[in-house]
Amino acid sequence: MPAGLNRALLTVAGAVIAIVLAIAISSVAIVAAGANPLDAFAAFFNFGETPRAVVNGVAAFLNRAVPLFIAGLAVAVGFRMNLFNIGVEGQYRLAAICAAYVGSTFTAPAPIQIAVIVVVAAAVGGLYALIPAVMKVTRGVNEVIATIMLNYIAINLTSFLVRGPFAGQRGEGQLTTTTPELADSAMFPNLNFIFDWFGQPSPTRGGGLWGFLLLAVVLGLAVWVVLERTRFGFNVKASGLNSPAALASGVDPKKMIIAAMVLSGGIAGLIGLPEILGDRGAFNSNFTAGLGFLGIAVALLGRNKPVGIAVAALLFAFLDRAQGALQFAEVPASVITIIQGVIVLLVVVANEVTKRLALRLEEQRAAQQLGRNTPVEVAA
Amino acid sequence: MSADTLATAKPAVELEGITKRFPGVVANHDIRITVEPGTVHAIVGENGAGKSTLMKILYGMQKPDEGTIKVNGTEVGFRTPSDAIAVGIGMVHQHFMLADNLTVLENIVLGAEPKKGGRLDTAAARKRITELAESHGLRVDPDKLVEDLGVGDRQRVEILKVLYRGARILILDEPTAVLVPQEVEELFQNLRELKAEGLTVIFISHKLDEVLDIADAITVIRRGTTVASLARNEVTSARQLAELMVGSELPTPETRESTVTDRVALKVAHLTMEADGYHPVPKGTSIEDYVGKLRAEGKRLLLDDVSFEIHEGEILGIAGVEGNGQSELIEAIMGIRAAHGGVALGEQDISTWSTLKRRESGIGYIPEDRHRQGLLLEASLWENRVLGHQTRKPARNGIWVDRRAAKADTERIVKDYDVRTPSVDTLALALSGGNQQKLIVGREMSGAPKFLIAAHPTRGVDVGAQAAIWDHLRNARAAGLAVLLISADLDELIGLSDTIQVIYRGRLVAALDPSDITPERLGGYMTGAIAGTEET
Amino acid sequence: ACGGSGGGSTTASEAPTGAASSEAPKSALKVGLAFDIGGRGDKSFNDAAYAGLEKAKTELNAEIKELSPAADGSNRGDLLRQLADAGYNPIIGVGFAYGEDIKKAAQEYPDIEFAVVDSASNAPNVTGLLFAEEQGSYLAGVAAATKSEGGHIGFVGGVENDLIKKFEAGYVAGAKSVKPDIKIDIKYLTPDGDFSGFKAPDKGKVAADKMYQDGADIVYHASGDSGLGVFQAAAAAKKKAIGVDSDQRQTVKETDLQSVIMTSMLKRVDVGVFEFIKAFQGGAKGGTNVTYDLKVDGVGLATTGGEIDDIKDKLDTAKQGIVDGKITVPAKP
Amino acid sequence: MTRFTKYHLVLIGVAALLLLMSLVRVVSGQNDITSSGTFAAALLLAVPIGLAGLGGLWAERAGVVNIGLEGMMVLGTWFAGWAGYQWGPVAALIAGLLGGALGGLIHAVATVTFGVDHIISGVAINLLGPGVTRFLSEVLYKEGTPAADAGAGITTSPAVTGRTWEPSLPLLSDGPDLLGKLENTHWFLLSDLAGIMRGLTHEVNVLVILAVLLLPLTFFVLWRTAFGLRLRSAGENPWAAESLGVNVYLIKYVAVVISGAFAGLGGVFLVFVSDKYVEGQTQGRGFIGLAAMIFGNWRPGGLAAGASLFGYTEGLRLRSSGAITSVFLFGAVLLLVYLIIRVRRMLSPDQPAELAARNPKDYTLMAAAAAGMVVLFWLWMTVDQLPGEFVFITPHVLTLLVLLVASQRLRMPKADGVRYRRGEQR
Ligand SMILES: Nc1ncnc2c1ncn2[C@@H]1O[C@H](COP(=O)(O)OP(=O)(O)OP(=O)(O)O)[C@@H](O)[C@H]1O
Ligand SMILES: Nc1ncnc2c1ncn2[C@@H]1O[C@H](COP(=O)(O)OP(=O)(O)OP(=O)(O)O)[C@@H](O)[C@H]1O
Ligand SMILES: [Mg+2]
Ligand SMILES: [Mg+2]
Repeated sequence: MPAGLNRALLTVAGAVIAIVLAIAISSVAIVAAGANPLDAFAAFFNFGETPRAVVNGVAAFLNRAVPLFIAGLAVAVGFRMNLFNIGVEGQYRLAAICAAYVGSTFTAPAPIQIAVIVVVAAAVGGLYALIPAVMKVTRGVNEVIATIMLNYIAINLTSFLVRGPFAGQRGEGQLTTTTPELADSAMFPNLNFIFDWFGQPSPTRGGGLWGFLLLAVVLGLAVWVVLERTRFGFNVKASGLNSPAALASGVDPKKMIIAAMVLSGGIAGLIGLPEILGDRGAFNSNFTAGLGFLGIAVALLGRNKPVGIAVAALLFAFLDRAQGALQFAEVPASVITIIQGVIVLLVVVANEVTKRLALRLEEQRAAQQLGRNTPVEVAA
Repeated sequence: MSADTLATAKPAVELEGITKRFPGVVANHDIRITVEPGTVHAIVGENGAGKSTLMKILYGMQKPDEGTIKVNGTEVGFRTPSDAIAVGIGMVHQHFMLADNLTVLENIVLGAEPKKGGRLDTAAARKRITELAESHGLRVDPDKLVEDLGVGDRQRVEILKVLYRGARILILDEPTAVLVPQEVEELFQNLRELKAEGLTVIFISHKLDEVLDIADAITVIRRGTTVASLARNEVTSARQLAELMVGSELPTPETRESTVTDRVALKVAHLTMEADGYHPVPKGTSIEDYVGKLRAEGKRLLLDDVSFEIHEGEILGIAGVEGNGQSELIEAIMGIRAAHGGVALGEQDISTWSTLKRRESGIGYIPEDRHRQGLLLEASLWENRVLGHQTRKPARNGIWVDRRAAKADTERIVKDYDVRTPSVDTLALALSGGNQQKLIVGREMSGAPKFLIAAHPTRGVDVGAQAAIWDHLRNARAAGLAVLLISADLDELIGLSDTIQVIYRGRLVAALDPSDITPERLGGYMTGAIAGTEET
Repeated sequence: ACGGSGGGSTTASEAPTGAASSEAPKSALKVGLAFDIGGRGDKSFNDAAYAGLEKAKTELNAEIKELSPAADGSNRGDLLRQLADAGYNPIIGVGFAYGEDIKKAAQEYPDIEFAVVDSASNAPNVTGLLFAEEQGSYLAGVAAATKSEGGHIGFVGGVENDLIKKFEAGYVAGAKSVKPDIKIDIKYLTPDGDFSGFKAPDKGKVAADKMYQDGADIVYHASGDSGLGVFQAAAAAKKKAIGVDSDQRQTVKETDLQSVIMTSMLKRVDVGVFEFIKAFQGGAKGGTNVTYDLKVDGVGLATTGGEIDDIKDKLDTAKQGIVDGKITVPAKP
Repeated sequence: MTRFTKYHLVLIGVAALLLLMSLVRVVSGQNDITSSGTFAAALLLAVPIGLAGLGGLWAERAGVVNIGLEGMMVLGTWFAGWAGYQWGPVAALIAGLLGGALGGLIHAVATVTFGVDHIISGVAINLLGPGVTRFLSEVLYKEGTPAADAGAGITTSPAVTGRTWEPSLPLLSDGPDLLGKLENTHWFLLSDLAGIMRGLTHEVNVLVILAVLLLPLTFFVLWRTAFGLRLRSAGENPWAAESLGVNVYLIKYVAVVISGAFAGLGGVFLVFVSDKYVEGQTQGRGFIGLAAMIFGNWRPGGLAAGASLFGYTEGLRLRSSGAITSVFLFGAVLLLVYLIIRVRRMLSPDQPAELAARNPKDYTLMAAAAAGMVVLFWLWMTVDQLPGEFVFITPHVLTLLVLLVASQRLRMPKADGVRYRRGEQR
């Protein structure tokens, strides 16, 4: 479909221009910091000297992308319907601790145990997202503010649970609070064999390349299928594009809000699992926070589409990975956040500009094919 | 005639060779119009002919690509509306330009605020507005919120806005589209007064009899170009004007013989809707009693005990001034808004059903505002075909959307309904309004509905498309479709309907026979000027 | 950063190390250090560790590299690995949050020696650098109770986690040892897991204000940057406060605040880091915990300003009691 | 007419609240509920939230959603610290304002000029704020710089030089301190009033006075001047405003830049309180400010109430762990009052029987209220120290509850968050 292709090409061109501009802007910052931008950009691609360092770096990069991708998906499901689920942050933390705790209370064959943990996480995330959804549907409470409040509540609830009811045994002299250790059967098998295919050594870093990556890919596909091919996805799209029209077409907006929010929360519930099932084996006070907020940026950068989100998550993870490398190169590592922020801003600006251009082109095409641009000559 | 005595004065507005291109469209092409001061100058033309664009150019909202504008003899180059306002031009737009949550006063003074020591001088503004309102017979309460006003009042606020700025040249873009004949007459009275004060009025309307009634001169635009400039006395009939506009014979909405059967397709009983939100009827109370109680308490009712039946093969027209409950009525029938009372489709009581179930059981819906309720502008045509048919063949395949079948069926609609589009993958927003409307009509007719709500089915649609849509409605009616027709176009209403009901303040106040009713008499019922129920 | 204070007070542990450095060829010693969130330049915990590292650089001729983690702390383990892959040995993780990551890294790199500050050893090649904060806090409690005229003192903790609770436990025990019926107000700024309590001077101020208003005359804080608020409250109430970690009478630059800091509970992370590096150079292996307590002056009270000179005897007695094992200080409240 | 009664309703509400607080204080014996210290703390903690909320109000009244307040506030703190240590408090104020305004300008360029979705732009600014400031610290405050010698670190600036003025009300809250004396008598109602008055007037930072004055000033500017009318029209119907010659782009730019400046001012305030920039000291106040603004129905008065709620509960929590449990008692009494009103209305003879609460929903509501009352009372009786986490979430839970009750009456500007393009019809 040439029209679609045109639009896609324009979008890619816009994104490339935005990234080039972001690089230019951050170069200025790096120069201002008294460092050499070339060193800095070399650092982004410098994964280390030894093969071991390289595979570890690659694994760290991909492992970082996995939760970011899931977070992006979670946010995007809501955004597609103009529902701003700012509460992904709270949903995933609460889900992670509950799943980690439930998973630690029993042992079962790996597939069953992992499945239970995943289901618990999704259920808790979904249920927690149900609260703002119900508040919005029954009382018209703005979901942005409700989820912001619920984030604070979830974060405190989590820290209460990890110290109190869900606390596990700690080693002598350990100050990190944690849930009970998961059994080995709960740990997600890693994907280190992929490195064998390329004749590389296995990454040695904790957990190697997280197997959850596969699940994330499957999840991405599933979200794509659901959003783009099913009736439910159509209803989501319709509600997002024009909610009065969706309502008139028989879509029940209340049901849709609840469904989309719960789906979003359910996906959000999985954000913490790669880390827990791939590496930590428990929820503890070092558990990575803030992925929900980063997910917003990732989703927006990826234009709320699974493929775009994957690209955005990889980009963010790629930049994040260089945290250490930049410091080795004596470049302030905070330049990463600047690049991320600038890219988000510029890419959406570029999106806007290219979208307008694409619309213009399409209208032009439509008008030309209809021959509307030839005014008639009529004698008065 | 005043126009004659002022003929030597400089023209109020001179448009010379105005050309305006939009991507892919030439909206205006070498337009030449001369407007004499102290006259009402009408501009007529088909939908999309370029009238609004031209006026926006004159008002500084858009820049012409070519051509010159002279106001009172001096050439001007407007960059923003404020430049136009500065030389005394004011414009009432085709669609209301009002901020609902601001008061009438705030809406009027916005942009030209009287100030006193940094403060907004509301006292001075109120005084000025009251004066203007009195001297022009435009009564409004300056402290009311605009959202509480009806359309007539809003129209008055729009005109006051222009007068408040001291405009000497008024542009009125289809000001009568939402008014009933009586209100139109009131407006014309005001215009004549303004004209007598020496103001110049540029007036746009699709209602040619109105044009003939008020205008001193008429310019006809076709496809962006001026095709004729005539003085009023050069025009002999509306038909002559219309033929200039389209260059072809005019269709009329004339229903031929009756196809009404005795099988009830839709029955509405005691439909009632409160203004302050839906409250359930207490148990053990009948709806009639409940409504009586509400009336006794002086509660405002959007729908007040509305009952009617539509038979298979019948078109029931609902006449009424906008804002008298038409929107609420159709939304209640569609299940979009909660209301008391019963709705039955055939034998089935559907009053507790969801919108979806109602649609599935055979109700079609052409909404009054296609952009708001009818289309996903940023989605392709075939996706718009799916809208409202998500759960039915051919769009549905289990839990999936059947893309191939949906596209194929969209091709059918495009062919059958003459939707002018490059392909079914084109985004809906790239289509002109008329083509969008044809797509909607085609969509709602598919799946053989038993009952169709057609709200303003030809609004903003050009004559050719209008005739096509009327034909489709008539054919479906002949095949046994029941139609609830709501239209502001009284000719359309009278021409198509088998029965006409008049809705006034949420009540059905008259049932009329379209064969012996004139638009004027209909207008009388619609405005409450003629009271009582007339049985046919 | 902490150079001034570090240099000044580390003289006690200065030892002849010339022999060691002449033995080792130049740059044979490559020491890597990974900071806790906040990173180098936080004027506190991380900088204290850095002071130890810097000392190793000058005195042990070590090549050093220090890395700060991302703001969310998600890459602590990766920093350790990057240091290991770049050939650094030993590698030190600063903060108890490194406990878990050090354990994993130590297993992945069995030939490299690791150390972790504030967390126990959990592998053969890991040294736990622990500090007896409760002992130092005990002395702070003794000083506060002795100096308090109204028999009413306070404690402001930044985050209610087990580490800060050690401070509270020691402080309370010390105060009660002087005046068993002393009134001690205790307040934590944020619950566990919410580390903003270390960065909220305004909240520290509100909490301390209340204590001073209620009659407390000395408030001890273990709340990072929030301690600034405690000092301000003390200055406003014209009362005293006790600082933490470093000698805050020196590190805090505002003169009006300096004068309210009666003393500070020193936690000599710099000593711990330096001693670990030195021991590594001497061939020591991990698998053990080294506790820096009063005995080795790993914790203690600062005397800058001389405000506790008059009760030196009392403090020394208490210290001796702890060192001798006559007094056992609880580590949990 | 309606305004008149509304005004009275507010007065009556405030009086009832006071009475209730006084009652709860007497019953529970927790003097901190209305002590001057609590109110001083509440003021201290409410001001930055209120300023952020005010920033949100300006932007949203002009139709631009500003979720980037947090990032703008961070910019405000950093620039205030940076200028403050070099040139004193006035410079800090100006630099912080400018820093926040810079964030606002970026938001304006993205949303107004480029038509970017407002939430996206806000999220980007929330990323950029902390990133840029951290970067600046790493460059300007690193070891060996003059700033570092003056006491800067990567996470803190040197202390702001010079003092700000902290006046008190003469006689009443200072000097003889009559209010303080009255407060200490712990008389019913009188002491409570005195405590509140004193807390709000004793040694109040000039910036607090400035911030509080900004509320009526905002009201005046937005609702009583021509500029304000134009600004609000841009948030209600920009197309209408444009058609009347209002430069909507300019208005939006001005509003969003002012919005950023107010958020920045909130940051300046934080810096003044702690005497220096401390990384992370904003602690999500931008978001809370936004919540306070929505809570306050996009109006200055309501916003002040929302900010006060957050400030008060946090202040009370920090001062007294015991007092915060009185919130249970407070809630129980509120529910009791609600029940009494319901029952009285039900039993009142002039209510038509059929229309009186006959439907089951009303009964469930009342039953729930009664059950809630019992549970709250029981909690108050049995719990004497809540885990810190639960205390911390009190204001957030209260906000949610208030929204549940009141959100249907909230009315946001009609074109809030709408992408507006000049010359484009809706
Ligand atoms: N902003 C725009 N961008 C692109 N094309 C436009 C724009 N505005 C108008 N057009 C095109 O210009 C043509 C003239 O439109 P205009 O609104 O002036 O018609 P009109 O005569 O006022 O019609 P109507 O009777 O429906 O109001 C339309 O066909 C439309 O395609
Ligand atoms: N804001 C806009 N931007 C771009 N194009 C526009 C805009 N508004 C209208 N158009 C163009 O105008 C046409 C539709 O305009 P509109 O809805 O006014 O139709 P219309 O004048 O009723 O058309 P018709 O009467 O011919 O069916 C489309 O061709 C579209 O390209
Ligand atoms: Mg049109
Ligand atoms: Mg028009």
